[in-house]
Amino acid sequence: MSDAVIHYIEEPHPVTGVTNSKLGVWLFIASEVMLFGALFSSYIVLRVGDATWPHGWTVLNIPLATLNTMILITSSVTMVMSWASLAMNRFDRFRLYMLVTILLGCAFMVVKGFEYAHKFEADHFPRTSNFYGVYFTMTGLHGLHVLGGILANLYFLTVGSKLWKTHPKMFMGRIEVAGLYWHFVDLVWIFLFPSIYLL
Amino acid sequence: MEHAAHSPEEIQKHVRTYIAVFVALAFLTVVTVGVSYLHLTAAIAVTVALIIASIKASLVAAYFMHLISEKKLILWILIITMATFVSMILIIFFTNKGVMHVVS
Amino acid sequence: MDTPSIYGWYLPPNYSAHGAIIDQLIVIMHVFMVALFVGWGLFFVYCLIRFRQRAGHKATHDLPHSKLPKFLEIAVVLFEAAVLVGLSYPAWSKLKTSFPNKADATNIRIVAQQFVWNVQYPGPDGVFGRTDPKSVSDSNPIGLDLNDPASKDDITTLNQLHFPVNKPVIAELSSKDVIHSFFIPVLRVKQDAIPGMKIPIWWEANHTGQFEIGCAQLCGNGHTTMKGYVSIDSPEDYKTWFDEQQKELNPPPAEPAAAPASQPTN
Amino acid sequence: MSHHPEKHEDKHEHEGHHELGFIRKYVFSVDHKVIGIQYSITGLLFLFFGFSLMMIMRWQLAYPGEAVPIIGKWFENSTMMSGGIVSADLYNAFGAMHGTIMVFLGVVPLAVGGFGNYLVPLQVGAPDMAFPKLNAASYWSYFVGGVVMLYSFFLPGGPAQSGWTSYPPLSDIAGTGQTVWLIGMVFLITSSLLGSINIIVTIVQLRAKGLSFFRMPFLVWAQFVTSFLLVLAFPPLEAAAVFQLMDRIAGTSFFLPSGLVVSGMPLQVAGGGNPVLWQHLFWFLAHPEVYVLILPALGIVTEVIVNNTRKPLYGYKTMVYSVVFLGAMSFIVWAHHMFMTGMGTTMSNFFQTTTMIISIPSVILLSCLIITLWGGSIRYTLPMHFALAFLPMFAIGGLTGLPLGLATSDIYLHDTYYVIGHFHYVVAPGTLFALFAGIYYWYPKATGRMMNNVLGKLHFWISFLSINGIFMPMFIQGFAGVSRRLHTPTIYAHAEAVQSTNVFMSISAWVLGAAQLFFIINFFLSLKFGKKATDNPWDATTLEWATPTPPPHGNFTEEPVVHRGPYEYSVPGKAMDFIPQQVS
Ligand code: HEA
Ligand code: HEA
Ligand code: CUA
Ligand SMILES: [Cu+2]
Repeated sequence: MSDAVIHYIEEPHPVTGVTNSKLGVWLFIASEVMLFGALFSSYIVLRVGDATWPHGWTVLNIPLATLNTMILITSSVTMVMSWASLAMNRFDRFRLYMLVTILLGCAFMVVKGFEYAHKFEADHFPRTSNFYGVYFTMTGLHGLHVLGGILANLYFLTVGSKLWKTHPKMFMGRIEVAGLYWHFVDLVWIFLFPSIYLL
Repeated sequence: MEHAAHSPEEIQKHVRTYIAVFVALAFLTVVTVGVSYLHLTAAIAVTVALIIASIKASLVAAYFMHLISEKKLILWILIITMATFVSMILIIFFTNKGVMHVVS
Repeated sequence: MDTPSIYGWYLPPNYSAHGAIIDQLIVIMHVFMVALFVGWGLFFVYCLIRFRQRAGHKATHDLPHSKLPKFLEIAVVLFEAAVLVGLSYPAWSKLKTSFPNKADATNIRIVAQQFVWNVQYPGPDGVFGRTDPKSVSDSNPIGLDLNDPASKDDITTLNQLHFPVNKPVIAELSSKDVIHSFFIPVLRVKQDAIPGMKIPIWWEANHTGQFEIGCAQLCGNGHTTMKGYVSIDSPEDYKTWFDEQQKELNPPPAEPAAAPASQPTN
Repeated sequence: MSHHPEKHEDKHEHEGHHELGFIRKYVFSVDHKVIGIQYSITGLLFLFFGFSLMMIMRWQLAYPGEAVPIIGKWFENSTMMSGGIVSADLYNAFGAMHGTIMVFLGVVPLAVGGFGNYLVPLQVGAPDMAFPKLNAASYWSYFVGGVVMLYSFFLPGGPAQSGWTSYPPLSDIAGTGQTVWLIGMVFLITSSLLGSINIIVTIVQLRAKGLSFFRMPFLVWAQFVTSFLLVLAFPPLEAAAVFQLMDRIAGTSFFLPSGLVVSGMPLQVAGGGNPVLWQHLFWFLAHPEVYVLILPALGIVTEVIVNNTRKPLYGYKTMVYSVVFLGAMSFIVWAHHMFMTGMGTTMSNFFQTTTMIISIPSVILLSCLIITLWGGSIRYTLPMHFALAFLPMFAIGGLTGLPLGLATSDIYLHDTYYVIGHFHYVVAPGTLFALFAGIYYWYPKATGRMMNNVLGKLHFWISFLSINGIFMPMFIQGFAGVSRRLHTPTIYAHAEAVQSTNVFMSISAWVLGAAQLFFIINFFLSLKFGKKATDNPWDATTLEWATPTPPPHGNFTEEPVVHRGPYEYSVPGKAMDFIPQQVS
């Protein structure tokens, strides 16, 4: 085997029961948990240390954020549906759901864009106060993650999907891990939303 | 993927759960927003918000991310991570709280 | 200036009532460490010689079955536990958290800045004048609020810290700009001065003389030069010094602070 | 792309090494061995660079205010070194960059990126890393991070000057160098994350048939735990870096409290921030990080010692459990770096206790290694010299950690040269020596040539003596109360009293520097003129020696199967005094 044949790319490892990429993405998610964990810890420390900290709902646009929450949740469903479609061998449906997922992701970013624009007009900037600092930094970082997810999904919808013909299993595996990442981003928002907007 | 082995019927079942989870998530979102309009006292508001968020998060993790049927290895990784994460938050919080200050 | 002669290749003399515990702990720890190291070291060197590869000598497959390492490790654990509970816990809470009562102590405020130590004395009225960042100026480095009657008699000095011997000092440590660390070697006193925080510290000197204050935390390009002086006075000397300062106090405060503050930035 | 590990191994099976051009094969290679070597060389160069900075600083420490001999001439007219004298700014800049470079660009890339990449797949019997392309990405992210850091040296204000710890507010109000430092760190963090995820997956998924976890060489265990530390500890620093970038670029005040007055001027920021928060996030990484610096070193030393004592490792399982425990504990001791930040009794007690607890596994690990020597037949090979020297050196470094770990004695010792002495004993004559041992030990496998013995011995003995000459006096200075990061220590009377040690230390440092020439010469000449190495020159048992030398793309000629534990030396009644793992 002078060529590097790497095992468990398609087939799960007999003992661990997972493929390399699945394990890899879960480890990546673990590191992401620590990243956002640190952000949340900082948020707590800063907030308890500052008597003048406003309630999110007094200054932020709740309806808009609620809409965004709904969008993201829906996109999670379509994402998992696109995977299920592959499992049911319906490539056409996969493409449809994946497309919807991507569009929803974009919708989320657009709404976020409006939200930011409003803040800037009312000249509220990160430097305005630590509240806005935290608000922009955390939602901004989360936004970047959404963007990353959109790009990855675009890849799988287009160029990446060629793999379906040659290695269907491998392709399904990738859609699953892409989904894992996407759901995680959704999951982060599920905490961001109440703790920054509603409290 | 062990899921690949799944027969279309099972996948159909999956799909139904996904829809159910979606409804639950949407509902809980409405609830948490609704509660926020009651302007409860900080302590209660925080607890309620966090409990609801945790429920939603667990739904996503369990069903969309298939944790409910996931392999031990993955679960262990997550357990270790959560432990580290929680200890970080708590320790930072309490150290910060215990800092010596002049009361003047 | 202090006489260099008191300093050498070891801990400087301890001129404080409380510092003894620290020295004691440092010494105990090092005796223990040396013992461990020498013990292990001897065993180590013995192995190196005794078991070197040579004609007719073969390695044994089976592992030594001595209980010794276990006992040793347990001994280490017990020792560390003893030191923690017996010395370090109580010493820390004594040194850092159990303060002498304000009434029978010299109360001062120390405000660090790049790259000097400002000291504020409450004056005869025993009340610190209000300070706020807005009234900071070159002649008023700690921003003493001159409208506050309590500030009228407040003495502020620059890099000069006077206090009487054999009487506890309670200092309120803060910083105007970056993190500094207040360090008086001979008194075994060290505490970070952190902007946004007022951290109380206390000490009690038992030996008069002139010594140095160092800054132990990197605070910019003047970090090295951020040196202050303590003079531990006999009660009489302290009194005279204190009264002189009072005389100088009109026209208004911070006067001794001739031209401070305008130091290079970080 | 860091989001998508799985997108990196497609059609890998079609990459026969024969079809690849030079660029694909040696520059943008995805072969773990090439990447490992790239990591190692880059790391070594950075080590040397970081050392050079310190050799210049040491001149200022020995002869404060005097013009630096040769280098001074070159930079006479530069603002930071006008007249060839090391200015305070330059001293701080070099200090900060020395720390940063040594830790993040030198030792970690060499120990984890270099040895981890090269050896883990070989020792677990895998053809390559689990994600070869991700692996390359990790190296190039590191490379970019390094370039960014080097670039900062050419900024008008010079590179970062707030120490490798970059404490705000100082770092928040510092010059542009700090911004570039933060950007560089983001790349380095990304690199480490990708690399460590890769190592974990490789170990979990790609172990050869029969290689159960408790048959893995100890080095693999060390790399395994190390990678977990990196995955979980680095992200908080990334968060902190983002916050600090925001503070510096977007004008937020996460780390800036209200009412700051900098050089007479009120600082125009919203305020309300908390400078200590940074320290928490930084040390949450940086304490585990120090174990990242030592664990691979311990692994290397273990391999070398066992091989050269020709007998099984004493307490293999105990060591494995200790190292896992060490890893877990290292997440809850970090604030022992922060005792002086006004910590209350409860938390200081908590942290000094955990700190004492964490010292126990280290004691156990070292004990096991020393006891392994008992009853062995010690071969004094080159790598063995460095490995043996590691033990007492790490012992000194470790033991001196204890008085620092006790909050009370730390009151006096904190931020003195005692601390500098403590950790240099663990990282320099400790980790660095272990890394040298590793290089001398695996060089034959990687290059097919042995390194020269005479040059090697010269390198060892001169380095060993001089390095102690540098760091031993630091404890004296620490006792004397000399603070660290002092541009002109002689300003203080208590430092003046020990100034003579500074001269001695600096001279030792330059001797150490000179001694490295033996290594560098040896390193390059042996490539050509070194004695040809067999596949298994040290009669070792672990899998990497079952490959052809140097290993081809894909490593093993046929998929290895493991039949026994990692260290079966001197088994009674056998002809040879070692039984390789793959021998049935
Ligand atoms: C590889 C890196 C490394 C390692 C392994 C360690 C190990 C330890 N460190 Fe250290 N440490 C650093 C790197 C490291 N450290 C760095 C870089 C800093 C400074 C950061 C900065 O401020 O810039 C630091 C600073 C530092 C501090 C803060 C000091 C201060 O700023 O005031 C403290 C305090 O608790 C500490 C404690 C310890 C302890 C208790 C251990 C324990 O794990 C040690 C346990 C080991 C032993 C107890 C030895 C066992 C030996 C034997 C049993 C004898 C065997 C004998 C023979 C073979 C002869 N370290
Ligand atoms: C891994 C970490 C590491 C390592 C290995 C070292 C190694 C050394 N360090 Fe440093 N040091 C730090 C991490 C490290 N340091 C940190 C974190 C600080 C604190 C910074 C701060 O205050 O913020 C510090 C601070 C520090 C100071 C204190 C400065 C001050 O406080 O003012 C000093 C003073 O002497 C010093 C000296 C040295 C010396 C002489 C070495 C020597 O041991 C160097 C030995 C190096 C070599 C032997 C080079 C090997 C490489 C080669 C031979 C190249 C070969 C190349 C090829 C073959 C291609 N270091
Ligand atoms: Cu002030 Cu250093
Ligand atoms: Cu530490």
